[in-house]
Amino acid sequence: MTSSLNLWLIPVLPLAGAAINGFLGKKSSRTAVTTIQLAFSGASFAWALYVAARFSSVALPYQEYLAHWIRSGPFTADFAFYLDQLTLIMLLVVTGVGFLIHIYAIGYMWEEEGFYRFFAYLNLFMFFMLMLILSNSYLGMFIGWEGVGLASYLLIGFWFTKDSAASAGKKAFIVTRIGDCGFLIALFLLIQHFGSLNFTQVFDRVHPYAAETGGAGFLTAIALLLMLGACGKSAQIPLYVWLPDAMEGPTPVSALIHAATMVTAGVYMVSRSHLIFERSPMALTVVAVIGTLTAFFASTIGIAQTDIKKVLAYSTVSQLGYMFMACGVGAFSAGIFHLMTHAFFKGLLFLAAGSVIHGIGGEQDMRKMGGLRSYIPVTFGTMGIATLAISGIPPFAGFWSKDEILWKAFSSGPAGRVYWLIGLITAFITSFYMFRLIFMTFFSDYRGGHVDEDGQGSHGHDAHGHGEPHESPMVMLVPLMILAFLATVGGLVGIGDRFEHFLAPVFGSGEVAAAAGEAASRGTEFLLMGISITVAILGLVLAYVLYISKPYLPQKIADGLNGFYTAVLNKYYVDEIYARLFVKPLVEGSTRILWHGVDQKVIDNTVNDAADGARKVSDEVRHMQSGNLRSYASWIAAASAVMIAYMIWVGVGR
Amino acid sequence: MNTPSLDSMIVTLVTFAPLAGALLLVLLPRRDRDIRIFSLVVSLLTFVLSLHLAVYFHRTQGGFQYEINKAWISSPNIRYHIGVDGISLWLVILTTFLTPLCVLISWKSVHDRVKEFFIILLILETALIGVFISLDLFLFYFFWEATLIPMALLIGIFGHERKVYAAVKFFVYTMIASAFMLAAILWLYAHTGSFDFVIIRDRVLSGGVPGFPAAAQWLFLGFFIAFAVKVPVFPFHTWLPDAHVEAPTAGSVLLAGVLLKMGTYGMLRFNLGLFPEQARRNAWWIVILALIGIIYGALVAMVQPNLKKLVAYSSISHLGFVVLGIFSFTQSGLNGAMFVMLAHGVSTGGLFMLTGILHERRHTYEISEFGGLAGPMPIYAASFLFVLLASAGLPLLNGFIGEFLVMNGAFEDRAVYGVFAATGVIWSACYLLWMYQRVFYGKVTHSVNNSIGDMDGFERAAVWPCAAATLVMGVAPILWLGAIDPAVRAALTPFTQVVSKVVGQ
Amino acid sequence: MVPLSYYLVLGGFLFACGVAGFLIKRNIITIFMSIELMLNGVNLSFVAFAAHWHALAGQVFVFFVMVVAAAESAVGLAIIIAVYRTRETLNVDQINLLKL
Amino acid sequence: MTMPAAFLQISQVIPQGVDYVRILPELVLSGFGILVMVLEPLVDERNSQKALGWIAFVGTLAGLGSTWYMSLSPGLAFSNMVRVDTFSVFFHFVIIAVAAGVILSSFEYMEVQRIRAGEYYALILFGVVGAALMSSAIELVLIFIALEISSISSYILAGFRRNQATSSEASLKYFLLGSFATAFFLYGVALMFGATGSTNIDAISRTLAAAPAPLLVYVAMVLLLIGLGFKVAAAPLHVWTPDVYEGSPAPVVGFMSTAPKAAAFAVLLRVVFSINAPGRFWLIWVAAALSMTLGNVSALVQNNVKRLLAYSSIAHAGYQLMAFAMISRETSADGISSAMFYAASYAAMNVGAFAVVSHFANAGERYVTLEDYEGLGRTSPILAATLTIFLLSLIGIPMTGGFFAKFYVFGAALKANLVWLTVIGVVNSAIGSYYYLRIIVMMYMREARKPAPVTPIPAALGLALALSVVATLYLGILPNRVLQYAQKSAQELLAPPSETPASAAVQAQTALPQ
Repeated sequence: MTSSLNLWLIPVLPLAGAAINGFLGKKSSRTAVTTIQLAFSGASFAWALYVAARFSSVALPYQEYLAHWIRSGPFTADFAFYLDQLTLIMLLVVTGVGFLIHIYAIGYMWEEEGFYRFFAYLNLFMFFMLMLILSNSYLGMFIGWEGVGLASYLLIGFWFTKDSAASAGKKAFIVTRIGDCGFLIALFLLIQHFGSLNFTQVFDRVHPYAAETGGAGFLTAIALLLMLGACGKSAQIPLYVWLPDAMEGPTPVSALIHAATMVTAGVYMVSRSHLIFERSPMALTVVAVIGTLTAFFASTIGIAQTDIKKVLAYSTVSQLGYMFMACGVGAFSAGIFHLMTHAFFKGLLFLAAGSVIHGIGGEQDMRKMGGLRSYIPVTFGTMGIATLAISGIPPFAGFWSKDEILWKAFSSGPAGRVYWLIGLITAFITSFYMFRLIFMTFFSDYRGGHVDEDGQGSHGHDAHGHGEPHESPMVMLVPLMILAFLATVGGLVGIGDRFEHFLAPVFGSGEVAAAAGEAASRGTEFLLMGISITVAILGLVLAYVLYISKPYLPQKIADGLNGFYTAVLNKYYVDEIYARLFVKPLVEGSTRILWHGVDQKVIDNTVNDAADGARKVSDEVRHMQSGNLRSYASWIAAASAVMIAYMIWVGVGR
Repeated sequence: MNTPSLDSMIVTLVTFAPLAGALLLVLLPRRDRDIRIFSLVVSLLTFVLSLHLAVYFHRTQGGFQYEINKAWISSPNIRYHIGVDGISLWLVILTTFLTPLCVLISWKSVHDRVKEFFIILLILETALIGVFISLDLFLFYFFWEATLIPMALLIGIFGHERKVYAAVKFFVYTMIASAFMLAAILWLYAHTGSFDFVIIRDRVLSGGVPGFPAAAQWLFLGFFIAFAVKVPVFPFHTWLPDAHVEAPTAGSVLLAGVLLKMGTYGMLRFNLGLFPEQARRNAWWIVILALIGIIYGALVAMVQPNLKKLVAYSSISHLGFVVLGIFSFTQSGLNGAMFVMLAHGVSTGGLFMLTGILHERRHTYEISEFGGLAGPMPIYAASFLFVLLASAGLPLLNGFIGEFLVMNGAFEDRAVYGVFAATGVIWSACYLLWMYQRVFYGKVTHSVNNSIGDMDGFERAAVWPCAAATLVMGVAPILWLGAIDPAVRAALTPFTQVVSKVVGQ
Repeated sequence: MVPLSYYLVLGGFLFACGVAGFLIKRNIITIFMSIELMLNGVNLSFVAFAAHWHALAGQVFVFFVMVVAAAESAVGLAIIIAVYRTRETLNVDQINLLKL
Repeated sequence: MTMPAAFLQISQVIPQGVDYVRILPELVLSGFGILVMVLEPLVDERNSQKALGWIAFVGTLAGLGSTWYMSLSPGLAFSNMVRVDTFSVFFHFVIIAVAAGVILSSFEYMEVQRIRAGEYYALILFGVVGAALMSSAIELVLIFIALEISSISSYILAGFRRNQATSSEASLKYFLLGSFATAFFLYGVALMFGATGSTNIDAISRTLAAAPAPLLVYVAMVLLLIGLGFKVAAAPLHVWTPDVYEGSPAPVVGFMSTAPKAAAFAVLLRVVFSINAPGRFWLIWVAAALSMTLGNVSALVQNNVKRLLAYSSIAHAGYQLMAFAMISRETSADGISSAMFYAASYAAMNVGAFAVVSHFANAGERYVTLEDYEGLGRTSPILAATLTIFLLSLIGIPMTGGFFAKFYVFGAALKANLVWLTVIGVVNSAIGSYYYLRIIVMMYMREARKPAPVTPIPAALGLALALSVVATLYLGILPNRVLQYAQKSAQELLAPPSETPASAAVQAQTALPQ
């Protein structure tokens, strides 16, 4: 047996960083804070690389036991870690991208007086995210699952004086909690049927089960409940609403948590439980449908958004949709592949956007931008690359993964064709709104006035007051470049299904799609590839036409399909509907019916009435004491008479 | 007369050390500072003593330990029979743990009739511990009633505006309820000739009590009503918010932290211990009440404009979990119930201290009076969030372990119970985070709050131990569960018998 | 000779009269007298029973009762005077400061 | 007849020294009473109070001492009129101790009320004599006389605040209704005599044990019960209690509500249990339930503390009566002992409570309403604390005599399967807690607008309070010895009376020539 990999270090290091910064950061200088947080997040990245290096030398899946956690009768849960190919990929993505973003954030957040707090939270997030990935049981995963929720809550609400930020944080936490509720119930089902939550036990015991083709059995139930949890965390329909609001958080947060890592936890969880999902066609269909719909739906909203980060947010939602589509058709490795590339280019997009916002002092509205490419060339360049990547233009990363997904979807049978079609349309829309973003931001000329100080004061982001948009410092640009590189070449690992083969030990070659895959020929694959490329180009062209050559058109079109446009502009009023449907009734009902009604009127009044009643009775009774001697005598006499009569009756009747 | 070893004396020591302290306090001159220090020392001493229990406790066995069984009153045969098992052990320690913190949190906030306050507090501690260690039904009732007076006085003397109403309501409500328990206890005595819990239990389970089957249902209810009011279970809960809102901080801490547990402890010990079959038979409606309590309490808490009321209602919700766990009759459920008791004691105790700190500064609990406090008082905000998250059931903090086990147990018992209970995680997040946002986030709405001071030394000394405890309990629950598990298994044995009996028929 | 029952009935009747008088009379003195009447009813029965049982005890008791009654009346009158001093009335219906 | 027999006869008829020993406490107390009366005119008006008071107190101590001496020679006395047994000794102790406490708590009161009359103490002593005699007399007529002795003195005591209309009214009501009830009792005696040919309890019980009771016995018994029920303030014969207690001087109430009441209960115990009173069950049952309920319910809204305590005493009589509903031989032992214990602990706490009330009431009993007690916890912590202890005991909170008293009664009742009566009792005691709590609330939780003046506690009163506190707590924490003593006497009481030749002799002596 090879010597221990000490996986536990990977999560614990950031935790230590968080602790140190959290408790001592307030007093210590920014540089000190910086060194601490970099040291620890860097260390954990380094350790992850070390693990990767040792990877081939250990028996997989590699497990590592740290300590007992819960013992209750037969049920036990430990702090223990689990390493296989899937874990490794997640590990590298999270620590790597995470580390880059930690670096970037130094520049971005330097001016904040909550500097230490920010990095404490960020490290804390790393800890929980790594727990999520590394744990060897669903319960351990749940720790991370909840923990990242907390971290995102804290970070979204980082500028807590801003009500919108505070509410966004709360919303994120609560909405995901709804998913967690499902997750929890799934856990109980797992315990009930497999007596454990450890991956190894569960999977071993799942194996013998046949696929529940006939009807829905408990495996389907488990799978669907897990999916509910995933919907919460990974912002899928119907629980996606929190993600766009989450953009209230500082941009590095959006990049790290709400693009690269946390939101993909759902995908990770689903693929981790692929054995269960594969045994429930119904659940798979649900996953696929939700994924596909989300992908399309979100992308359409993306079209009309003017807030640069909002656009990216919706694009994230839609990209996550792709990943679930992949899982839904059984192409888990494809999903993970897209997860990885998406981490690169979407992280990059956000960081770049952040650099833009930073450059023009906190402005996020694209209508107030424009022509920035001359001011901030590096940002422009990197962001351009990312855009090409997400739009699926070869050879950039996004193309490979997205195409993989579409291909797998297409080749997964009749229903798959539909997914593919929708996916294709989505791809078109995606490339359209992404280039729209690029054009609006970087082309034509600068529409933003001089930067007013308090304007961003509200943002908590007091920019270094000067009118000229300016390029960000090196500390921010370097990560951009590195990510840009990854976004360019990151997809190449997928060529020739190398990625898929790497993950084969986890997902097995017995993927649902595989069988169909054989049927469809290489030819069709290339054909589809072509189609998707053209579609992407079309999107680009359309965006060019609308926002460069004929800038007046968009308004026209908007007026043309008025109702639809406003609907899209208002995100189909989903938030409003939810508010009307759930939030308001709940609050109103609890106040009026439960609290004022049941609690005060019914229960408490009954109690108090009982007391008052007793007092009334008492007041009546004491009137027996008229104070009149003769009435007293009469009482006594009467009582005596009764008693005597009774006794005589007894005496006679004996 | 052989000198008794420490092990045989320790429980008695722990129980009566505070009382002794109180008596000494009577003699002390009215110099507030000395009185405070003295009572702090006494309570800390008690805590240290109580740690002996945990350290030398044989974790593997389910039975009672450190037992003493001496005759007290020859006839009726009342014995000084005390001892702890894995269930009562932790509740005792919870009490001794919270009391010093109560002293600290009251250090500055109580300046009127200080002497009386601490005397009452220490007497209360003795009574509370006594409830958990008593193995003689009479002794149990004795301490049970004894807790009533000090608590009523704490509320009534040191409380706020409507203190009298709250105190009287609390007193009479619980008094009437426990009257039924007294009747039940007396019946048991009359028909078994003993108050000894162990003896009675064995008699009952071996079916050696004349007329028991006929009376059992009534006896069960007699006990249950008393406990249900204390817990409080859903329809009997309205005294709780009033009591909490009016009580002084220390009072609330002990009320929520320990007093409510007396009810759930009683259910676990007596309703399950003495009447397994009735417990099974009545479980269905009790569980429904518990579920109502969980959801109802949370929803009502969500819309409270008063910070302390909110926490009070949240206790109702949490205690609902405990009852649910107890009446799921599963290992997991009971372990969870026990753990929730402890966790809730610590975290809610902490929350009440924190609310008390606010009241200390602004003399109001109205949430609308606050807002944006995270700015002026960051340490306070951080501590509050920490404890709050524990109460919201975040993994690695103590709230999660218990609730998870309870839900799991309930799920084992009947899936739908588990499902309803699981929604609890959503509700708790709703009311806690919403409250937190309204109090701490956003801009400072009332200019007074700009100059509001952050936690001082005493307050930190009082709150942080709670916070630390929530973390330790969350990361290493094994330390607690290790002792709880065997005791719970022992408590469940009659049920396995009952089940087998039922199956047999 | 006269059968026992006659005496008993008479005694009972006297007692009843006393009770009735106590209930209907308003003047304290009269009420007080009706008590004496009750006692005499009792005395009569005592004597009758004594004769019936051929036991002296019964007759001795009567003397005890008389003595006690005398003592009572002494105290009683004193109390009545005290009351009259404070209230200037002997109408029992007006003596009702203490009530409820 | 043989020589020793004749000697025996004579010895029975002519009282021996031991006979006097067996009423020694009564003799001693009467002696002191007379002494006080005699000295009263001699000592100077102004400080007569204290001096006489102390003499009376010494008298009670002597009484206690002689009770102890009496207890050494148990047995019958005065041709079966008096029996000295643990039972009577128990009540002697209780009653005389109560008197001592009351006397101590009276000194200051009498001064404050400016009542200059030494006979007050004499009357208390005479009252005690009567009460004590009641507990040891086993001869119905003697019981009647003893009853009258105690009653008459308490009639006078009730009206002792002569110039107060309320006081004399109380006295009048007590007197008229009291004699009214006594008449019933006496009639009962007469009928019992008629039915059994004897007024000696032992003789009666023997006769009843021998043959089925004639109807007359039932009537007689109910009349006796009425008379005694009145004395113990059992519903529905309780109507006099509130008025009398409200009007009478506070210390006197403390006395009346304990000593004569205890004595009456003693008689009731003897009558009911040694003559196993036939057909009493439901009477007692209803009376107990009624007393508890009426007492507690009416007390809920009382604002005059004395009146409130009056209702409470009705309620307590109810609890105590539960003990009498135990008819079967095996359970009645518990019944008796629990009733005895109840009497003792009730005496302890009630005397204490009234001592506090009488001290606090101040000149002209001005401060007797609940409002006056506001903020007492501040103005006089000691007084408040002591009163609280007594109130808690009255509620029946653990560590106090009141708790064990209730506890034993209920326990015994459940043993006798009086489930519903017990439930009524238990619920009642819970409801009752409310009005006692009100006083505590007033003292501690309310701030007085204009606090009533509280004079410092004089030594004598302090002693009285201390004694009653100790007694209350002692009975609450270590009830063992008292209870065992009570159980012992219960056994004696239930032991079937031995056929004494004496009674036969008396019959022979007093038989009329045909």
